[in-house]
Amino acid sequence: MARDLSTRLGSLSLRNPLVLASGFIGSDESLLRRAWEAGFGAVTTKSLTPKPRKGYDPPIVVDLGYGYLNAVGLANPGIEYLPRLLSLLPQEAVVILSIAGATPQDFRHCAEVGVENNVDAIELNLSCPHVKGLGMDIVEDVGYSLDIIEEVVSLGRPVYVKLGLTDTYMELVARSLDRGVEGFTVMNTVKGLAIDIESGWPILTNVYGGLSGPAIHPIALRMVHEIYGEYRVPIIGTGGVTGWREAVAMLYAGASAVGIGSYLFNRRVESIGDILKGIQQHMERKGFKDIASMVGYSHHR
Amino acid sequence: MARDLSTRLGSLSLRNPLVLASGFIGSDESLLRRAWEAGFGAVTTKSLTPKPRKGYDPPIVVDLGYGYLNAVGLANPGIEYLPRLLSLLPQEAVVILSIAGATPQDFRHCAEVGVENNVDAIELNLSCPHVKGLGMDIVEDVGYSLDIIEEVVSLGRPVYVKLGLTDTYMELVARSLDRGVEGFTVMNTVKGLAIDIESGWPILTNVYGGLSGPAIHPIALRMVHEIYGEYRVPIIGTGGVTGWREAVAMLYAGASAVGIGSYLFNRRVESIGDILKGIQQHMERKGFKDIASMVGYSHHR
Amino acid sequence: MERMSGGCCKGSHYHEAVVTRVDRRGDVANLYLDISLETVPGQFVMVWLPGLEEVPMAPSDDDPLRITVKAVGKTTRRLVGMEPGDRLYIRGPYGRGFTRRSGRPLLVGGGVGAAPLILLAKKLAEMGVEGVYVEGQPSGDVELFIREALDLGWEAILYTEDGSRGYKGLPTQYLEENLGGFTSIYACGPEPMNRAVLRLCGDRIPCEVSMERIVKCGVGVCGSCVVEGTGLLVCLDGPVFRADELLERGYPGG
Amino acid sequence: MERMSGGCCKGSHYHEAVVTRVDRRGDVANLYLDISLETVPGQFVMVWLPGLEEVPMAPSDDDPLRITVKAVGKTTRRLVGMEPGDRLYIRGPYGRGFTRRSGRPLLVGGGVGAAPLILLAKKLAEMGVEGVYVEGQPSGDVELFIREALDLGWEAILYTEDGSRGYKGLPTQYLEENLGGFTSIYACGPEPMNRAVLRLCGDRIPCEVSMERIVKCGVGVCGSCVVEGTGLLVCLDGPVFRADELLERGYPGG
Ligand SMILES: Cc1cc2nc3c(=O)[nH]c(=O)nc-3n(C[C@H](O)[C@H](O)[C@H](O)COP(=O)(O)OP(=O)(O)OC[C@H]3O[C@@H](n4cnc5c(N)ncnc54)[C@H](O)[C@@H]3O)c2cc1C
Ligand SMILES: Cc1cc2nc3c(=O)[nH]c(=O)nc-3n(C[C@H](O)[C@H](O)[C@H](O)COP(=O)(O)OP(=O)(O)OC[C@H]3O[C@@H](n4cnc5c(N)ncnc54)[C@H](O)[C@@H]3O)c2cc1C
Ligand SMILES: Cc1cc2nc3c(=O)[nH]c(=O)nc-3n(C[C@H](O)[C@H](O)[C@H](O)COP(=O)(O)O)c2cc1C
Ligand SMILES: Cc1cc2nc3c(=O)[nH]c(=O)nc-3n(C[C@H](O)[C@H](O)[C@H](O)COP(=O)(O)O)c2cc1C
Ligand code: FES
Ligand code: FES
Repeated sequence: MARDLSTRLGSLSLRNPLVLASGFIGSDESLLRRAWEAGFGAVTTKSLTPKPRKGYDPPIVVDLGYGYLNAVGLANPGIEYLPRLLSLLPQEAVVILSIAGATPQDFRHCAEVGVENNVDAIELNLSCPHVKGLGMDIVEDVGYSLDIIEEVVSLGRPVYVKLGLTDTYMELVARSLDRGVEGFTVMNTVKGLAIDIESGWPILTNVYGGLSGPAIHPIALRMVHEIYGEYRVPIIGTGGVTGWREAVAMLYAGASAVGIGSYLFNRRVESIGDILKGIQQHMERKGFKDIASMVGYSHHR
Repeated sequence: MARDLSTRLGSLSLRNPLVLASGFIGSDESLLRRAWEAGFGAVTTKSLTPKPRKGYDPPIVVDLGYGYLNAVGLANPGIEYLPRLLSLLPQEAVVILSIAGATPQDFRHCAEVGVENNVDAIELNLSCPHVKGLGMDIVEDVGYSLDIIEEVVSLGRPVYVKLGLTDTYMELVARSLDRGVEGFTVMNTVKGLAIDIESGWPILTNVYGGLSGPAIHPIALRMVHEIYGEYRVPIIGTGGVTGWREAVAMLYAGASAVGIGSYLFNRRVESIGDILKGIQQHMERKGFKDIASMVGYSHHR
Repeated sequence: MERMSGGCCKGSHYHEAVVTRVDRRGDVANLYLDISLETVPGQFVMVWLPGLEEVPMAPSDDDPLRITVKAVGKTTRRLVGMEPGDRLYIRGPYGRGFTRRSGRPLLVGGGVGAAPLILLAKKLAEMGVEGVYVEGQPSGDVELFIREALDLGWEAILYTEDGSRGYKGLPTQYLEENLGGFTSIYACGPEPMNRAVLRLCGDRIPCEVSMERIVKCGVGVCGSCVVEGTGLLVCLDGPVFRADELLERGYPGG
Repeated sequence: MERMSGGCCKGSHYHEAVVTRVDRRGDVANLYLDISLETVPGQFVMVWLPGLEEVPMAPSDDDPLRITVKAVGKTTRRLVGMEPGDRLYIRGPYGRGFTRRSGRPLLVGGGVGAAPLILLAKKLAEMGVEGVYVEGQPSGDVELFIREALDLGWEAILYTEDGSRGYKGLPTQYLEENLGGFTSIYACGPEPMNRAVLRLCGDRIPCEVSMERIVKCGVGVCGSCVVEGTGLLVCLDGPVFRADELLERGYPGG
């Protein structure tokens, strides 16, 4: 008997725990519809900024074999594109709007457009590691992050804060929970570099990029485990989930939902069916009756 | 014609740029001799502490395929073991003494024993991510790190500070150069977690461990590139060098020497000959006359 | 010659290729490289010029690897200006190429879109298939592969917009007049040509079209190469699409 | 039965194994598991009991996998106390095993050191080799594999320290008296026994000895399993060593 995969992520009901991570085929309406139809429990938009951004010139990604580097440069059609971006999704689709900006006002503006367009939750991208003034410089500054958070929480939608790997993320978690954040998306990429040894050049046009994929899975797992261990809050566990095993480990660590990003490198989005099937078979084999009973399982051990 | 691999690392002359990283077969005299005989340009001891430490119970390592987690717990025979540890090495061996501790006095004491035993350089392990009070909590606190550094620099030996991935490492670099540090070992492991999905348990007895190997190579490369780009100082580039290609990339990023650690998982130390050969062939193919001309090469691009 | 097998150089391991010969015609150049590549005709490689950009190119020959470049912007301009001994950096191949079918195929190439088609013709000829190769160009001085197609024993027909050589007009004219004489159609060219091909073929005849969009990541994640409205990605689902899948997904042209 | 092929479960993918049968003799237990393993006799697996420790064990049979455990500390005590249905977690195999040679081999096992030797005897018998299996135990009630060796068609000889069964004394006595009658020697047992074997064999006869040290990482990095003075690691260079390499590297016993 196939197990029911439906689950709750804070105030959201998901048909399954897989969430399309921000930045993956999430800035075009036909692609977003395709992602939803492929079976995600929720889809996250590309991070939208107040104005459209062209992003960096290629090469913008590097395939390392054990992970990826990217410096897309937050290329996005801008927040005003949101109505069009959502236009092909069915009513029941669960949409998380990811937003980025330089100031609390930027974030507030983008979030307001989200509220008008009735998104299910708002994710604050405070942690893009390769765009100056729109990234890690924000999230490393806990006070400034809290200013942004307060602006957006006040709009009354569920807010998820996307964390990067900083020295202070546990403090940011504690203090943003005080401000009424619903949960966290853990984690963004880690700043890295790849050099082509044939030419001697850094491969990315932007030189530095964000590391994702298998390489960061143990780091994401650790952050989820620490945060869940301390606060038992809703977490979208994201980072190196490239198969059902890593998805199960994320749930065990304490994630209520699992973000899927780098898995999609060189893969059609429809292949997430394999992850869903793997989770289901694991549940049958191990006798889990629902997703909820797997969340945080490694803490009961 | 085989290229000469000899090179300089700050005040040290090395027969080649490969340095045995701390924590790998460096706490036993017969193993340290074997490492030297295998051909390293320099060998780093296991981090020694004022008193012997038993370390954690197994499992202490996890092989992830794309990297490793370890929580050895700084198991070491204690600084008083140093004379014996060095006893089987030939006179010409270049030895870097790695030391760890909880206080500036701990570090000073260990460094003094090092000076008495005539080690070539002292490496300060301020960044072990899985031992409370002997690790990241130190290096995240720049001021405290500087206190330690001052104590040790005053003894007059070349001092290398081993950095971890923190928000503040660039500041620590700047300020420790002011204190007379000779260079940096970049980088230590990154805190991570692995969960066994069959049993549901975290695999490491210590739960969290340090991520090393390919997974951290792009991060190490980035840190080396940033530090060299800003300060042109001697750097032992360490992290995920598991073949000659990564070694070359490290040199290109700005490392004067290359630390070899996780490469040795499941490999006899004699196999570093393959890395040396690969570097040599690359130099011939590309027309580099010596190692020095490869150091920082990606910055000239 | 170094053999660059399929996928050998994905990721951080770019393959360094040296230009051995340059054959320039107007703003188009054939660059012959010192490596070979296993590729399905229609697949593309990413060509990186450090310091400039990385661009997608569909090889026009595989052994040795040859790319055929038209200067439209800064990177392609630099490529067209290359001289023997210059180096470029290649990863790939990526994407889905043409499906080789026996029967009597018609290949319609417009501009540098002819590049993957001449490689396809070669591979079909190796299978013993004989077809017709039609090439459209703005003018006769950028005629690219007519000679090569004839050498394969194929019929080869040139159309030029200015009538300076071959037939005057667009290569789709040939398709319109001779559709019934073929068992499959392969096309690659500028957007308007591709649309015309789709309109003419519909689902009446097996037809594959290679599409061009701005390829940034090349691996299906950034979305920049989407065929608007369809949810299809040129770099992952294409660049070669079946006509029926494009039309079914709402691509205009049917 | 699920087949766990060599190296399948290195890394984070432990293999869950269920105990199907327990055969306990004093403080030693044979645990039969529900998986099989491709392994060279003498190689070891890491056996993890979550919440307790992970310990190295050299399988005493491969299909189904069987481990033979002597209770010496907290983890081995728990293993010896296991019942059918209990689970343990396995990765491996690791290290270098015995070299199988034809001729007339003598196998000398002391205590649970007999475990890898009975697997070796089985593999040698499968090659058509016939040898002698000698087992030493503190007393007759922990006699382990005499019956199995006889079933292979081999001669099998038991020594007990207390003389409660078989010959009274140490198994090395047999070696001392009969060395000349064999073409190769294989040994695994407590340190003093191994030293005696090395002393008796020297480089006079091909001889391999499996060594025991505290294995923490199992992959050659932590150094905890070093054979003191030699620079050799039990987990990576061993656990099985040739007598001559041990002696040459300064291991006492020659
Ligand atoms: C699968 C595939 C295969 C290709 N094969 C070839 C080939 O074999 N030979 C060849 O010459 N070209 C080929 N192209 C097109 C080629 O990649 C572009 O011409 C090139 O990327 C332009 O780069 P640039 O830096 O010179 O121009 P830019 O300076 O980036 O741009 C110049 C102008 O061209 C437009 N442009 C850039 N790229 C594209 C694009 N992909 N589609 C439409 N407009 C674009 C820009 O908007 C601008 O107007 C192929 C494209 C694809 C997608
Ligand atoms: C390659 C190899 C194969 C082995 N195969 C088997 C086997 O098939 N069956 C079996 O029963 N045992 C085997 N052993 C030994 C077994 O691994 C140890 O008995 C076990 O690790 C002890 O764990 P514990 O937690 O029960 O004991 P602990 O509580 O850790 O220790 C109990 C006592 O034993 C000592 N000790 C622990 N481990 C070792 C060791 N490796 N060498 C010497 N003294 C030790 C301790 O110092 C302490 O005095 C093997 C060891 C090696 C290296
Ligand atoms: C190409 C690419 C683009 C991304 N764009 C965004 C983005 O716009 N906003 C954001 O919050 N995260 C972005 N990310 C980060 C991912 O959402 C995700 O947090 C990260 O990649 C780790 O997950 P993964 O290992 O599954 O890819 C991007 C990542 C990649 C690889
Ligand atoms: C098993 C193990 C033990 C280590 N022990 C130490 C140590 O004692 N002191 C130290 O400074 N670094 C230690 N490290 C970190 C390494 O020296 C090195 O910085 C890190 O592993 C990254 O390099 P790598 O990817 O080549 O392994 C240890 C790493 C591992 C995997
Ligand atoms: S180029 Fe990025 S999705 Fe195709
Ligand atoms: S157990 Fe760690 S080196 Fe052998």
